[in-house]
Amino acid sequence: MTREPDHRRLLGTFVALLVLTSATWGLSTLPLGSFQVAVALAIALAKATLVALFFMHLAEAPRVFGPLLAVPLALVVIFVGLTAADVATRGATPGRADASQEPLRAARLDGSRAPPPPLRQ
Amino acid sequence: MRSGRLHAPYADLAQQGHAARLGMWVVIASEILLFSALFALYAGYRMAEPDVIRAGARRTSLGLGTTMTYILVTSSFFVAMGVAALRRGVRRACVAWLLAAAASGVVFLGLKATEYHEHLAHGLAPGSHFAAADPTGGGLGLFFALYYVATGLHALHVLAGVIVLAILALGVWRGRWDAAYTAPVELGGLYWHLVDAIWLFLWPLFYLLR
Amino acid sequence: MGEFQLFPVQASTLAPEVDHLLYFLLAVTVFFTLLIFGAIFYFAIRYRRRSEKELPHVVHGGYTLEILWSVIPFGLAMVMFTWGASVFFTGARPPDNAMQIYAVGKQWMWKLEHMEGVREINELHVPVGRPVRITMASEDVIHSFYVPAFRTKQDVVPGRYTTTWFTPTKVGRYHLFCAEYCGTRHSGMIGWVYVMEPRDYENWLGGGTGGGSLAENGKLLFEQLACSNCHKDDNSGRCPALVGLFGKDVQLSGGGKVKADEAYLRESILQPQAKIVAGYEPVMPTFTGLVNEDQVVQLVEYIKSLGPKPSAQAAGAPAAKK
Amino acid sequence: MNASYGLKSWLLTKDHKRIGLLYLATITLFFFLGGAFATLIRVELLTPQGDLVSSETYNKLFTMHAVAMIFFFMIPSIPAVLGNFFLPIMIGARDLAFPKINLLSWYLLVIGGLFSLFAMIAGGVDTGWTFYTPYSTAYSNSWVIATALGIFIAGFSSILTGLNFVVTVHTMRAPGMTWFRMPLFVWSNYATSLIQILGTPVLAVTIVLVFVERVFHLGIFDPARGGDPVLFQHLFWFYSHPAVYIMVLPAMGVISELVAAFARKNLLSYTAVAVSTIGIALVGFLTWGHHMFTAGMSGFDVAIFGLLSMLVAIFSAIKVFVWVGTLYGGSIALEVPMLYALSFLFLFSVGGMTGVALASTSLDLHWHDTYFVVGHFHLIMVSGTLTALLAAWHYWLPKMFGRMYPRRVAVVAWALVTAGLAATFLAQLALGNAGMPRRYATYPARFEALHVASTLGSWVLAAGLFLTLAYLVRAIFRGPAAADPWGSLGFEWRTTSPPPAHNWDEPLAVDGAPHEYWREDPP
Ligand code: HEA
Ligand code: HEA
Ligand code: HEC
Ligand code: CUA
Ligand SMILES: [Cu+2]
Repeated sequence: MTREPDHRRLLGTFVALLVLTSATWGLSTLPLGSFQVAVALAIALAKATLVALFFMHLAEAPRVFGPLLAVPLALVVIFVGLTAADVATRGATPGRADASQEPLRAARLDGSRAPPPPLRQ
Repeated sequence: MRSGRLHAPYADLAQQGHAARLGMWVVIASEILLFSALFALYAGYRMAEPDVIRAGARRTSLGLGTTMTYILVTSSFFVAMGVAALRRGVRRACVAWLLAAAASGVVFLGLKATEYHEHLAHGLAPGSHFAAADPTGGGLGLFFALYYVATGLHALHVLAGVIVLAILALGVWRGRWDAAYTAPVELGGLYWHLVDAIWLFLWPLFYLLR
Repeated sequence: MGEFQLFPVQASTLAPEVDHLLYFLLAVTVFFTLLIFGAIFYFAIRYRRRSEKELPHVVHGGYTLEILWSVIPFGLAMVMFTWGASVFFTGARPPDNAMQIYAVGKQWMWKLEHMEGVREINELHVPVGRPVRITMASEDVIHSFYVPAFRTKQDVVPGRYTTTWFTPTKVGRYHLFCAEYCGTRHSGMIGWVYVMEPRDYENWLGGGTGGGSLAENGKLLFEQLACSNCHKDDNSGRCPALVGLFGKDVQLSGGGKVKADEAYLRESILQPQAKIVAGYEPVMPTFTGLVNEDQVVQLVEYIKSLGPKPSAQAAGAPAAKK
Repeated sequence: MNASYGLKSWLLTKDHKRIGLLYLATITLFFFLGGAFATLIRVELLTPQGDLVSSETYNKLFTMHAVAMIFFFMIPSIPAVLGNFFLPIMIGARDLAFPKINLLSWYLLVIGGLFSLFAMIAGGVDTGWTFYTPYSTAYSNSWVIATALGIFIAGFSSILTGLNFVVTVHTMRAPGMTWFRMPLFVWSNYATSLIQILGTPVLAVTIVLVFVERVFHLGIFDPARGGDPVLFQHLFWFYSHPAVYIMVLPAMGVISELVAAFARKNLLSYTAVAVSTIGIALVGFLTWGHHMFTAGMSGFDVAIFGLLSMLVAIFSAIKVFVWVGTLYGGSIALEVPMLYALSFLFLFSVGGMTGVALASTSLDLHWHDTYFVVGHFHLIMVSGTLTALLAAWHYWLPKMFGRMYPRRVAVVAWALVTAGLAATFLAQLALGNAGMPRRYATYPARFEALHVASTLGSWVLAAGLFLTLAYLVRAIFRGPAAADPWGSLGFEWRTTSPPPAHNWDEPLAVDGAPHEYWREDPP
């Protein structure tokens, strides 16, 4: 029950979180191009890690808790990764759906489903 | 120490606390996967049409979103302090911290509601009620569909968290939980941190990467 | 064709390739099945319990055995994967000289359209020996184009084009099924593919419903819909010329490039705001709701018919303004 | 356990054994409901025309058949009934870690079941159990929302059971029960729980999305509003592929126990089986795309998922070889449970290898959405998991109730069931290869012969199952007393039959692994 280090650590984490939040915001105004996503997510991950380690006391928890967090995170990466990879590589590889660069928002947007009246019989 | 804290299958409070904590981490693992489905969708659509998603993010309110981020991070700190206070046995302080966190949660929800309200006023309603002019030709509606589902699900979690924090504050106030048995407060805290951590990802995806 | 066959006829170039893999897998499966069945049977009798008190000797597995039964299946599985994937990818690339046919799936029928303008419903006539490439769209839900005799299947996904191809090798009549569940009459969404001698095919085509080729009909539409008011051949006005567009890389205003294939043309018509050509304003109105998938196909074919094949010209954005 | 008998004492019980029995009643009900649908399906398919029911009804039949069987029978079957009953006993615990949550999860299953039943009675659903969009979200005029809600609620039941098992295994093991002394049945339930915890939430979100899509027309999966239906399939299969391992892993755990018990030998390699179990659970998450080879997924993903699907098969192969190898040099008693276990070994292997064949990408071009797939998964789920369930049932019935069933009759039933299974589902493999698409209410005449064979097989199967139901129910209430008919050294056999309220009159003393038959002093 040493009180001081605990307090200082929580406060330190808090300040770090605030700084990182401001940093994300600041970086988002820079023209980083496609790096933007990577940078923003990396910072988010760093912040989440801080929260987990210190606010959630993962740093001092029994060892089972590590894998219990790592496995789901790995699954999320794979899930998101392979799903995004599907969309990103459609048409890029010699896939069967080669003529399908995904005109996602094609077709009728007004929601009407009845085929429109033919113009020419 | 009060009696009645130890439940049936456990030998002692330590075992019970350990089991409860483990259970909470399992719930957290489960929650992570819950949101992962929405991240997968987001990633898919962002891959397909990055410009549309960017255009969508430009329509959300960066100011409000960023404020909400600061608020949640702060509330997370409050909860962590509250747990620390209870461990030291300072119940009053713990109650105060917990209530502060719950109040932050309420503010968060208020801001969220304001934001939704603004969107609705601009015709950025979900689904078939979408009525805003759409320079991207339909993609904006899709972005907002995702936005509402993701932030809505998150807001529900915040709401649940606020209620949990309030109950915990009350319990600590009444002396149901104290330094000898902090597990319930810790669990509530863990949950709140999770809700915070998820927002840390929603924020850049829906507000920042415009 | 009334007779039942365990193995449907092999009527495309892909069919024997798929079947060879199948024979291999069948052999592996039968081998392991017999092995497992034989072992169970033999052990169950040989080592049956003879008295209540009987205790077996301790047998230790040992690493050799463990490695064997991990490595052998692993090796076999890798063979299956490489073989399977290589057949899959040969089956994926339609040859350049493939004959183009469009298919539109809709609850619960197949509409097929030849370049010459002949349209068929639930029937598809093709000549033997020529690769056929089918570009498919759906008017409503997901369907799936399945011809068992060709060993090929491709889902038809609404909102985009998917393609499949085959080279028929045997004259005859083969079932065309819808393989993806699409609602009440899913099981009625059946048709026939007629593979004909090339000469018979020409005759059949000649005797078809007439009414102009896809491209010709597309030209008519192009005028009726007033596309031609904006899109002029000479790049005048606020619009890009569409001549020679097909197959090129188009420079987009948001940065990035896109290849002008059928899917891109379709999207440009139904969802013009999605990808804006560099140097132009997003003023083109959407034709969603005004044209159906059949008509989109005609427009696409018309635009494809404008100007030389892509290989003839250097790739690049269609001459942007200034 | 026999403390009191009132209805209330059952409905409010926190005893894991009683909760297990509550689950048993629930899933048996759904099994026969699903079986009734299956019987109607098979009868309809006797002839090529649709003469028994209309296409519309037929589509509802197979959807409701699958919903009942998958979500309300098979997923809770072994874990929630037998896992609930035996997992705490096997690790020497007095109960699960969270008894109240355990009871809650049974109620959730019942409530979910009631929603789905309501949907079935009110008019049914016709989307197929896969709920593919945009059909399910924009076109179907049936009770999609009520069914989806039912599955959603049942999903939470599944998550909570998983949570309970994981925490129990981590925190409640008896002194001396190290991880590698745990019975393999516990390992397999532990692995299953991991899948339930990590997979089911994705199903929950997917279902919510279908739900809001139908209500608010968000368009996330609707191409008419810009959505991509293939993304729905990613989400759905990210749960539903791992879910097939929820269905088979516990069955494998049962087989591990039985092979050891009836060959009187420890498994040839305990470690290999334990590691493969966890391996299947984790790698099983990486193969979902093999359901989408023809769906318009990119070629890159096709290749990746083809490869990963092969990897997961290796773990199953290892297990099969360990089981068969264990028989070598054993002292094999061909009791009824063992007969079922051997049927499992044989039929599961065939079903598993058809899965590998499907995973080889190019064959899936031909077989996808044909009866070959139907044959594949019934061989695994029915000839595999259901058979294992029957095996477990015949093995543990004396333990659970202290009573015995008539063994001769049971052998007859086993013969009927095994023959019926083989006929019904092997015929379907042949049908599929001949080109017969699935979900067809009517079909071209050339497929008739094999359909007739499959239907006849299903009748033999039904006869066997009814016989089994009859004598098992009778045995539970009236069977002759029996405490330990097998001489098994599984830990659960060290307590009395049926077990006392807190499982152990004196705590389980763990001095080794289960099934150590060779020891001088078997406890
Ligand atoms: C309990 C359920 C269960 C289990 C365990 C499995 C196990 C496997 N499944 Fe199956 N599957 C389903 C239930 C199940 N499946 C269902 C319900 C569907 C259809 C869903 C729908 O569309 O409605 C389906 C569909 C399905 C498909 C999609 C078919 C299609 O729609 O086109 C594929 C494709 O790859 C597949 C593959 C596999 C593989 C590789 C395994 C592997 O895990 C199998 C591993 C086992 C073995 C390999 C056997 C033992 C090994 C040996 C005897 C050694 C010899 C082996 C080798 C040399 C390799 N399954
Ligand atoms: C765990 C899962 C499970 C189980 C146990 C079963 C068990 C059976 N299934 Fe099912 N099945 C599925 C899961 C399962 N199935 C799934 C997921 C699908 C895909 C659905 C889709 O496409 O969406 C499917 C589809 C499916 C089809 C394909 C429909 C089609 O595509 O058109 C067929 C056809 O033969 C079939 C048959 C059977 C049979 C004969 C059994 C037998 O094993 C059943 C044995 C049980 C009995 C025989 C019980 C007997 C009870 C009675 C006879 C009751 C009598 C009546 C009253 C008292 C009222 N099933
Ligand atoms: C109001 C004027 C207008 C009309 C009418 C119009 N377009 Fe366009 N179109 C444009 C403009 C401007 C662009 C370039 C900006 C863009 O990409 O949207 C364009 C782009 C295109 C492109 C992509 C060209 C490229 O170089 O990549 C295609 C294909 C196309 N139009 C086809 C059609 C068809 C078919 C019709 C009729 C059914 C039509 N357009 C009617 C204005 C018009
Ligand atoms: Cu169209 Cu099934
Ligand atoms: Cu699968």
